[in-house]
Amino acid sequence: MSAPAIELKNITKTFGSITANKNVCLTVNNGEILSLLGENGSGKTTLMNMISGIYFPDAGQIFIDGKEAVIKSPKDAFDYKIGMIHQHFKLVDIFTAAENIVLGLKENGKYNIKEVEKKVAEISSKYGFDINPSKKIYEMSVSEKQTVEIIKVLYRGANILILDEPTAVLTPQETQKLFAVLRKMKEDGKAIVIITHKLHEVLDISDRVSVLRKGEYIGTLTTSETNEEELTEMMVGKKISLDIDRSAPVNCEDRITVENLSFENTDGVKLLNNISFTAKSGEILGIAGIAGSGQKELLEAIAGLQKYDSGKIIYKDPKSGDEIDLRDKTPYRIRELGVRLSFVPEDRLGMGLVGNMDITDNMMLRSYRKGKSAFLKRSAPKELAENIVKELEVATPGISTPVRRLSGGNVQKVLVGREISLSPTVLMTAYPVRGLDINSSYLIYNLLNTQKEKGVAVIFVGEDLDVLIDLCDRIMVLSSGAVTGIVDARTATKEEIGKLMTKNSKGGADNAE
Amino acid sequence: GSKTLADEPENGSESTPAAADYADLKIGLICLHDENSTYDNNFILALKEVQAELGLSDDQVLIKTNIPEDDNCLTTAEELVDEGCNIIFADSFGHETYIMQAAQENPDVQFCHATGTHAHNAGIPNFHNAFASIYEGRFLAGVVAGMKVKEMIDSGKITADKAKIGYVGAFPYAEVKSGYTSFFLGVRYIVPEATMEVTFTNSWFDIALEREAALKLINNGCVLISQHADSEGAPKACEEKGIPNVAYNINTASIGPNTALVSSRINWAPYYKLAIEAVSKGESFDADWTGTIATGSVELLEVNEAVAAEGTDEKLEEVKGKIESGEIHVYDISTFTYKGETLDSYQADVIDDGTFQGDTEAVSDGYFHESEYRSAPYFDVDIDGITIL
Amino acid sequence: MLFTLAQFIKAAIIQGIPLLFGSTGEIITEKSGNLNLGIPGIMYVGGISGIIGGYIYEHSNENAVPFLCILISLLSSLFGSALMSLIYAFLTQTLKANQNVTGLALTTFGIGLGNFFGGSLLKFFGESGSISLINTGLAYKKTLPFADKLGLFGETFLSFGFLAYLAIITAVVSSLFLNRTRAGLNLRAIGENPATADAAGINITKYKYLSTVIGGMIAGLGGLYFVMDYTAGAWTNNGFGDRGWLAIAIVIFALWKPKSAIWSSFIFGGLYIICVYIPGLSSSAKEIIKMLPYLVTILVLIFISARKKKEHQPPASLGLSYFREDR
Amino acid sequence: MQNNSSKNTREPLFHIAKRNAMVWWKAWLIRGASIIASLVVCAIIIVSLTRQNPLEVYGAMVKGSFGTSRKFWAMLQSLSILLCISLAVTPAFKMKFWNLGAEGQVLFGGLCSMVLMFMVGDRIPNALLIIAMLAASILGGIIWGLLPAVFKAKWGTNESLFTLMMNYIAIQLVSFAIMVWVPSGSSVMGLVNSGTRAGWLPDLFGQKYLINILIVAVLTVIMFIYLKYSKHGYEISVVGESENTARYIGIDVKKVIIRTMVLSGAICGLSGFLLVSGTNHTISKELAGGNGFTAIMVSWLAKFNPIMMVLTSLLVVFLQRGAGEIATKFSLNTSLADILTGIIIFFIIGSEFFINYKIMRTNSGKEGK
Ligand SMILES: Nc1ncnc2c1ncn2[C@@H]1O[C@H](COP(=O)(O)OP(=O)(O)OP(=O)(O)O)[C@@H](O)[C@H]1O
Ligand SMILES: Nc1ncnc2c1ncn2[C@@H]1O[C@H](COP(=O)(O)OP(=O)(O)OP(=O)(O)O)[C@@H](O)[C@H]1O
Ligand SMILES: [Mg+2]
Ligand SMILES: [Mg+2]
Repeated sequence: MSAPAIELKNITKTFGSITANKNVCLTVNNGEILSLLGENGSGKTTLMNMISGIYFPDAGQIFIDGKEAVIKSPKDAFDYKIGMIHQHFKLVDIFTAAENIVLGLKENGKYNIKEVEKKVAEISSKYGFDINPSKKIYEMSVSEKQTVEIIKVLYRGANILILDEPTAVLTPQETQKLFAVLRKMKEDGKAIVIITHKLHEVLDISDRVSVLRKGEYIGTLTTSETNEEELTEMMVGKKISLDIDRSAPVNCEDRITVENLSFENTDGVKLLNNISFTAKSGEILGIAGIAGSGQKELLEAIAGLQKYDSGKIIYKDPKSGDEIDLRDKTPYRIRELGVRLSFVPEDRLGMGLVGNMDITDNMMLRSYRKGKSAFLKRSAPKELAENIVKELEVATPGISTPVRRLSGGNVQKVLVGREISLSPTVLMTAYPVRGLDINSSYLIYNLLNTQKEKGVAVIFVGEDLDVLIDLCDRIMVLSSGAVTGIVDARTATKEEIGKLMTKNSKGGADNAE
Repeated sequence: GSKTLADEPENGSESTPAAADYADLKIGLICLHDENSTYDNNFILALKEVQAELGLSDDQVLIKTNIPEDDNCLTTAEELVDEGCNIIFADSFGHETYIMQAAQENPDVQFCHATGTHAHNAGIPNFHNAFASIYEGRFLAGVVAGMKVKEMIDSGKITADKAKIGYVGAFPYAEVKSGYTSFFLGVRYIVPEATMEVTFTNSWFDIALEREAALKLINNGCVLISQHADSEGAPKACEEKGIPNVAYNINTASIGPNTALVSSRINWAPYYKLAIEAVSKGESFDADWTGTIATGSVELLEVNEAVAAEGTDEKLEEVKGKIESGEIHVYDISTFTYKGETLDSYQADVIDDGTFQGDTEAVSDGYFHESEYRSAPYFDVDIDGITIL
Repeated sequence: MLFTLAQFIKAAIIQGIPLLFGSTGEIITEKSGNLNLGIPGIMYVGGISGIIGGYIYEHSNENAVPFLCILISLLSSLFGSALMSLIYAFLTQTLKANQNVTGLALTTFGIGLGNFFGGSLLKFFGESGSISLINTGLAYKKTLPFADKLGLFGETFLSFGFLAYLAIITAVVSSLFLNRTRAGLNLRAIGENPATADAAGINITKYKYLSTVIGGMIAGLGGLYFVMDYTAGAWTNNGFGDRGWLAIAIVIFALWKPKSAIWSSFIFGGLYIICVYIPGLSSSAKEIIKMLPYLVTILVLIFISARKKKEHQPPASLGLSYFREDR
Repeated sequence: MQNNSSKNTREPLFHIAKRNAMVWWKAWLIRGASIIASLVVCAIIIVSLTRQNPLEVYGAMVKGSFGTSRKFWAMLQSLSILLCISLAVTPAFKMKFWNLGAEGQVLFGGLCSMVLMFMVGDRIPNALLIIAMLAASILGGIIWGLLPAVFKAKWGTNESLFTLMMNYIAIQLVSFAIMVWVPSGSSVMGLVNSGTRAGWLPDLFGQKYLINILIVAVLTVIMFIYLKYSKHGYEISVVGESENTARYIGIDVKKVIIRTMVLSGAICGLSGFLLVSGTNHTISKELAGGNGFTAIMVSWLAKFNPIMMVLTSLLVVFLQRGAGEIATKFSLNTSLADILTGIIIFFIIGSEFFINYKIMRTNSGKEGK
């Protein structure tokens, strides 16, 4: 048998204190499709970026067609006929499709965009894409952009193709089209790596599956000989029985009522589609769905950060029982109205915290307005910072360390700690345990449970179905911006929820994470 | 005007005192710009000339360039005092009030300000103004220009009614107005039909605006250009267009070999010498001093033979003699009219009290007495024949 | 009247040439995402280094050959502005320094250099007075031989020194380069989205350095034009004034298109000197008219920002430094 | 294309990575070292121009700032003005609002003072006049700063060019005013009210600049407290760091932009007042004298910390005065100061790289074929 297309030996890559990849070994053969599987942050993208020349490994070797290769830049990668479709689009907005496709290419002959467009049209018709080569990227829908990315690689005649979560934003039909293309390429003898979180896709398209966990290589299975359960176990590690003391909901009363919420972005994609539900006090409402199904927009709409086209969001005050309409209110206004709403956003450092400020100053983000004085009072936030550091076991040199320097898990503890300290009546959390180790994750689960027992209405957006099922009281499933079902977590099964997650998929949301 | 140095030749060597006399002397000069400005360069060169002549060392002459017309001027003057200067010159009109203040605060140091208007009645013993009767020089330059225009008429190049000259002025005030009027009267002395267009740049030093102004005047049909602003913008524009140019302060023959006609200039060396000598002897000197042709303060820089009309030199000698003899007065009221009438009385604004009101009758004996009541010019009438654009 | 208009047009074009060089250079630079606020300083240096080169040659040769006058001063001008741009590129690209602060410091530095050598050059050679390069100035001013035979048209449009035509050619070539070549496409991609360009295998460092240095050299020619052609070989301290900043303003006015920069520069050139051509203005009114170029810039800025058209926006990564491993 | 053997397949020798954190004293050590390195480069330049012993030259520079008590006071005066303008631009820059218009804000503020000083100087009591001038200057500065801020907040109009152009409009307005005020046409104001001293800040303990200096000293402390301890200062930091976070916690970003530019403009206006009433007693186009731009660098070099700004502006003033001194002494052009300032700033901003990034040797000695 000929040498593998790609062979990675003991690849290690660190970012500051984060080890994204540790001694990873991986083999991809010509004429096969390999799936790369792993939880968020397990280092899949980083690993692939080293093959495509975005990053350079700290240690380890890469062999291409049996020969050691040094890939210092994307250009080197092209020279090795490696093409990568990135998780986040790498397209220039104001360029046309054709211009994006030839970007960085060194073809012989005069540069003539008309010729390029002709060639693009050829490729499109060969693989059955429908794309206008002279259309500007910013006028395109998400799936069109995805198509451009794929044509870009095809145009370059890559032998090795890496796709990082290409299907997160595609409709099932588009996904099937893409898979057809991939199969065609496989027949041509190309080596393909595909990253996806959707296990049924893994089983559908790949020949073999390699699994990463926390930056380390776990193992490779032949697809035809495995199943979803086995893969999940490999991904998460040993099957941990989540031991969360889930108490029965008490004193449930409606706290937040969302009615017929709809929102369309400027590209005309419905990111929120007629969503209605109620979050009740004393219970945890889980929200499940594949990435980018509208979770972010929904939470931000409730928090007053996202304008919406139609619908209503009503908050019922626990003391007075008044109903407060949150529509078109700014976050500040919402707080002024006495709505005790806490929000742990997904983007911790970009939204929830200020990276360059220390822990104390980050504590003040929520509370600095208190009091009539024009000056800040740092004593209370300082005390809070100290408490959080102590109780949540935040690993930090001190409370005057800029949070940017903390590790992801510790950043999250600081954020969650602050939001809980506000004694909210509604607590919304988006992926609160992403990047956290098992211990810290449990800490957070327990915190959320405590809040629930205090009568807080908790909304928990998560990705791990096991956790959702074990932690929440009810689970609402979103798919493509619409609610596909609200199930009782105590009786629901993963399969049931999984089905709901993909039930509605047509069109997609813009932001795949 | 004072004629104390009238008979002393320019390189007066007969009584050059020994260098030792100046050993304790330190001289400061405060300049608005630096050597790249023709105006400041004229001051700097003259001081260097005097320095060489009197054998002063480099430590004894401190030249501060690029000193703006604000508190910096006062600070600089004070610093020069601290350095031990006994006499401090300043070259820009706008420096005056600061120099006056410095004079009041440092009574032991003599402060000499060129072009200023206050000293003649300020009553500050150590504060002096100086200027020169440059209007006489400009009149002579006007004569040279007139000869050139006459040549154009005589050769049929232009008709007499097209005898229009142009003038690029910096700011519309007496120093400039007196200058272009005397120049114009000089031209008229030769070509009575001549008219003049004047345009202002509102800046002492803006090479682009001066150039554009000159070009515009040329386009308007002016056959000869002169200017009172400090860059080379106008002479260079003239050279480009082949239009004769009369300059101020510098010999522009090098930049305009084919068009530079003549240049009038104030030579500050006589004043420097007068002041320095007086200080070294501990004598007092004029509060307000006007240099003249006779003191060597007013000079015509070499007439460019390649450009000048035939007979210019002779004419020049003749007119110069007549001015010195008093036969010709530059502002002879019989040679011009103001709003169609003879200017037989004019209240000039001699006393600079901030009111800008006329206060001194300047016309008598049939002429306007320029630079007699104070050194700085105060003739500010736009006479008939001059159009301000 | 027609004659005056023709004269005004000519004067506007002449005033516009330094602005055109400056804005073309800045467009090339900004297209790579580098907001070079050092352009005003670079233009001073372009002028003074041309003067220095020309002076040294004229000073040491009694009968200077026009061709050499031009060549030497041109090369030294290009050299000077290239060095200046290299400082900028090194600090912002290699050392990832803040672009705005670097640019401002470069402008201070460049204007300082220009005025320092302008004021001291002759002293270093033991001369005094003001710098004036007669031969070099004349060489630069040489116009097309048949210009004056074509009447008003020739006088208005053909009677410029070669640098004026070079300015227009440079702008047109830059436009073709940006829109019709692969390298131009790559360059624009870097300015829009360096991460994308990087992933497409474009050497960001090389492009940014080159575009900054070449842009700077083009801008420097604006300074050279001013001292050599416009003022015929004379240096005056601060004589170049605020033209560098206007050139940067024109970049926005022209919406980052070199071809539009041509007429924009001429409009601004006209506004710059229109106070001379409006008859009957009082001295104080002149000062108000001199505000025009700045007022127009502000109005255009507001207009463009209010319209928010996608094509009218600056390169998306303008002013930001790119580090591949940043997230 | 298929054949890679001709390619240089050596690994890169170095590669740079973001540093996690550097202890503060190391960071200041690096900055100190960069200043020393820049002084060495400056020395080389000065020596090659003057052929003098560099120590002597630096000695002359020290003399230029500290040589006599008069020089010392003049230096403090320049320092206080530069510092005042630096304080003015700081809140805006901290908010990442690129205000290149301090020059114009100072000038217009100064013009407003002069309007009163010149037009009603002899008609109202001096104390009242001075207070009115102060208020007018501050208002003028505010107007000049507010215009670009409003458009920035509303439409995102590019503030750096907007503010820059406002400088020139202020310059022309001053020219216009002088033309109108001086009917003789000489365009020179000279000392205004030199007889009555109406509108002049009085001497304090015989020192004419002392009031200026004290005002700026107090302002420095206030600004330090404002930025560090006030709610406004906190909001400025948050908006500057991340507009998203600001929105998340309900800060009205537009309001903060406008409010901060009002503050910035007001202090610029105050600087204009100090220049007109406390220093020059006149007005001219050069009132701000380029300090509006220098201040940006001063503020940035001090990392927007008002107390540090005392040091950075001292460095710049020292350079300017020192270079002025050696320029006279060796009859060089005064622009030498700008050259030296530029060089020192290049070094300091360049040194930040070594504080934020580390250069790592790529390990492993393997080589490709
Ligand atoms: N440029 C970077 N700087 C610092 N840390 C990084 C960088 N890129 C990735 N990381 C970190 O490295 C780890 C691996 O990230 P990577 O993006 O490879 O994960 P992933 O498996 O692709 O996750 P996902 O499924 O969410 O895409 C994470 O902890 C991440 O935070
Ligand atoms: N032959 C060609 N090859 C490649 N691209 C072309 C060609 N002809 C036109 N284009 C594209 O058409 C667009 C318009 O081109 P054009 O040169 O007219 O630019 P423009 O909008 O006038 O801008 P500028 O003023 O900067 O030149 C450009 O974006 C260019 O990419
Ligand atoms: Mg990933
Ligand atoms: Mg009077």
